Amino acid sequence: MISKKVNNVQDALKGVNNDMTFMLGGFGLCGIPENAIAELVKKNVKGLTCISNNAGVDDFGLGLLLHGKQIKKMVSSYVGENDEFERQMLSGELDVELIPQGTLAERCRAAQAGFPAIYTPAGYGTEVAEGKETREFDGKMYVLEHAFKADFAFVKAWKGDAAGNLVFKGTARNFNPVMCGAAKITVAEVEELVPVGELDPNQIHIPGIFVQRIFQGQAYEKRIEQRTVRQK
Amino acid sequence: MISKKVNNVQDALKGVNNDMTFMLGGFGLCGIPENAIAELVKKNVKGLTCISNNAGVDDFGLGLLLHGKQIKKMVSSYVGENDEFERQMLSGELDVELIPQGTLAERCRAAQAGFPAIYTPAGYGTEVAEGKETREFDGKMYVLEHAFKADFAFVKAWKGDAAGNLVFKGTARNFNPVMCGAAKITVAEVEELVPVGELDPNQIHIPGIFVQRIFQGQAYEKRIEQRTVRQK
Amino acid sequence: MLDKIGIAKRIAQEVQDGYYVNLGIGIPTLVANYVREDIEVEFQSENGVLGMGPFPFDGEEDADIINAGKQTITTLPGASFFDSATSFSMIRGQHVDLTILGAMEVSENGDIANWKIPGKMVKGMGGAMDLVASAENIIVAMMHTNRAGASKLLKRCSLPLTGVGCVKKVVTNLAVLEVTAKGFKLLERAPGVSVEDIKKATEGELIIDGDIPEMNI
Amino acid sequence: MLDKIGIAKRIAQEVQDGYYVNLGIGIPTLVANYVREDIEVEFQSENGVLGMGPFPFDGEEDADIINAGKQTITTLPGASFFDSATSFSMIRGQHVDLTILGAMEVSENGDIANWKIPGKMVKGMGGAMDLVASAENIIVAMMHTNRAGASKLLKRCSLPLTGVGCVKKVVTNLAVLEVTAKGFKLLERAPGVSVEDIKKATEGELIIDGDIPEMNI
Repeated sequence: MISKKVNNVQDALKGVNNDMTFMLGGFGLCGIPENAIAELVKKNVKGLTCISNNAGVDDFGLGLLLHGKQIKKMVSSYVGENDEFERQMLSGELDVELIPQGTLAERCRAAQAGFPAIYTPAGYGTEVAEGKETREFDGKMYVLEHAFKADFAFVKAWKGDAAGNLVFKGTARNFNPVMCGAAKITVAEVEELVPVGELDPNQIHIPGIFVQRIFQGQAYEKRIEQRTVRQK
Repeated sequence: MISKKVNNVQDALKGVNNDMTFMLGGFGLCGIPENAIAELVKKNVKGLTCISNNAGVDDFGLGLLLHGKQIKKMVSSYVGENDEFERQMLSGELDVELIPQGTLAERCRAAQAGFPAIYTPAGYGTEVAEGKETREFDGKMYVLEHAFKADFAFVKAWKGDAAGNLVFKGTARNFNPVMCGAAKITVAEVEELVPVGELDPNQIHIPGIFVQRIFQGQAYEKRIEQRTVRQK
Repeated sequence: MLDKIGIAKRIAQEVQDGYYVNLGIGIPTLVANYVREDIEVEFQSENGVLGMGPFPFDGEEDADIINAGKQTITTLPGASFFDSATSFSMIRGQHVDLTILGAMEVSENGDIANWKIPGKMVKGMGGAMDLVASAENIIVAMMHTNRAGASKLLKRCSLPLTGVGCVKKVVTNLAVLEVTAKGFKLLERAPGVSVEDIKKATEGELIIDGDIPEMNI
Repeated sequence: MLDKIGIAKRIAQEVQDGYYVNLGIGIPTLVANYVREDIEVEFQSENGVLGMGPFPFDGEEDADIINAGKQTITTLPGASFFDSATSFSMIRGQHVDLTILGAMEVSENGDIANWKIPGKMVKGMGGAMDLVASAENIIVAMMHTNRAGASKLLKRCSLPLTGVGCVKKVVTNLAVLEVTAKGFKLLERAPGVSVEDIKKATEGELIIDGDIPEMNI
């Protein structure tokens, strides 16, 4: 068994530097790599390009990096819920590339799986397709979209083991699995690092081969963005 | 919950007809839809195009359909282990299209996921790429391969429920998941049809949306092709 | 004239037994409350869940189980969770039977604009562009006119598009309309709304063929 | 001169700590037996398993757990099963560090032919074309000459290709050779084999640079 275990978030983020491109898992604040983000804030690396479906809220998630003006460019599908983001974008400090959510997922998966590009119907005829190659297959139009290239992918799983195997919980799965193995180095933080052999080989969402470093995360806040309930 | 449950293999195969294109899961004899194959033999439908990684052995798996000369064309990556196959191929009775295993998997997945075609490096510079579009990305050459089109996909899972959710076991998973939802109608047979709600929503390999019909399979033989053991 | 709930109720009539349905934010979300109880329907949310149930009871919400609107939800028996690539395989692969979403503008040829207003803060398209580019059956839920009284059913959309030639049906506070090769075909009038009212509120080509019945809600 | 086990032993020396390895059928399969015990290696099989262990004990074989050679196998702690698309994501995405496979012919520019002999029954390429098109590190295990005594290290392959310009290293019964821009660079001689022997058995361009050491097996 090839061990991917590192002792802490500091070791997990070795090699992280200014001007790098990162992928960050999560949808809204659900399933985000809280420990990695906190450490990126501490390291105060700047000029980052972040590929992530959302940009967090003002005081949590990627909002923390925005607050420190660490992000140069965001590649996302939806960036509401964040005043500082809006301010930086409108002032021109922050570059923003908005792309369809399914395209974002598949450009990650293409990088993971060794595909250079994909043809998707999403965005055809819209400004998202401007300057991009389009093509007809069977009477329907598609846009050519390229695989992402990233230096680090930061993902968060529910359980994992030293072999790098990961299991996600509920909708905290989202973009995390498709980002594993889609960057040069994939760093996984887990709520529970279990002994090797405890995870059922049949029920592993991401095999360890897609993960380079794994560590036991600490003190997850798991903030809820829209608490909606009904009364008993 | 939308029920996909049918009572037996006869109901599951309603609409199957001569000259159709089928996808069949399995690798070697591992994870093959034994019940569906047996029923196809009984129905004696002819002129079939079968997309399946292998072609079974003389007296089991797709070999049973070959024996009855029901197959017009095989689309596979490896077809050894089968004398009747060899005879029909060399005599010209059987048309055979051999394609790389990863290409076969991804052409299924493309059909499942609504991609018209993919670019893969597999087969570039070989006769597999003859007559196909090739293209360079980042200095590497790729071949354009199109999504499969099939009438039925026959897959075999370990456990499933009436909602069509599937869980596979060990390496019997193989091509089965990528064929689900890749044909007009996906028929899943399972070793164990469990009550809805029993499968952990977090641990479902194929969500029911990709499956149109599911039934409790009978009398699985699960033949072993190469029994290799060591002594205690 | 319908209110938002009325629009949701009318759209709910379009939901058929055995449908997998993706609901957008706003009026579409309300549709789930009015689907007939004698049919089986499953709701998909593009962040990675199929088989959504109602909101959780107070105190039982789970930060790891949300919908695409980031709301805490529950799941029903038979539900499943999956990653974002698989979720859009369901959408792009046309396994989802019906997509209901809001719009700022719809054109007579079925174009839709619902993600961007030039000069205003752009929040992004989320999954909307994938949904409209792939779904075979798209119903738009919206008001017939904007706050200034201008028609939202146009000859050509003025706002940046989300998708082209994709909308099949529009349900507004005034009418149910089908998008055809020749324009918006008026199918039903909202209670108390005349054909003349709808004509006035529709900039795009409006096809009126025979008597137009009032909706039955 | 090496036998098949000798070739496997020599290739095993190329396997480094932390490598994910895919082994082809034949001599490559034997390599697993000779990997140093003080390093950690995981074996991937393209039918959908990572972390393969030895064959099962007699009576403990499971029809649902096989390798790409259709042999019954076991798994080690930390193993995982996955579908065929994911398996080739590992291969195409270059997550597998080393691929070892057999060949009928290799050319001096790294082309490989190992799947088809015209006029004979063609069994198919299986996963070989994906493996050779994607792997960054491919070692070929084969006899230096065929049964008729003809070289299998050629200027150009005569058989239909499996992949182009992909082989990095060849280990035969006579030698270890690196595929370079200028041809086969001789790295090591098998025990008791002379440079002259290797020259005679090699049709492709052979580069001999200084003294060629004997293998240390």
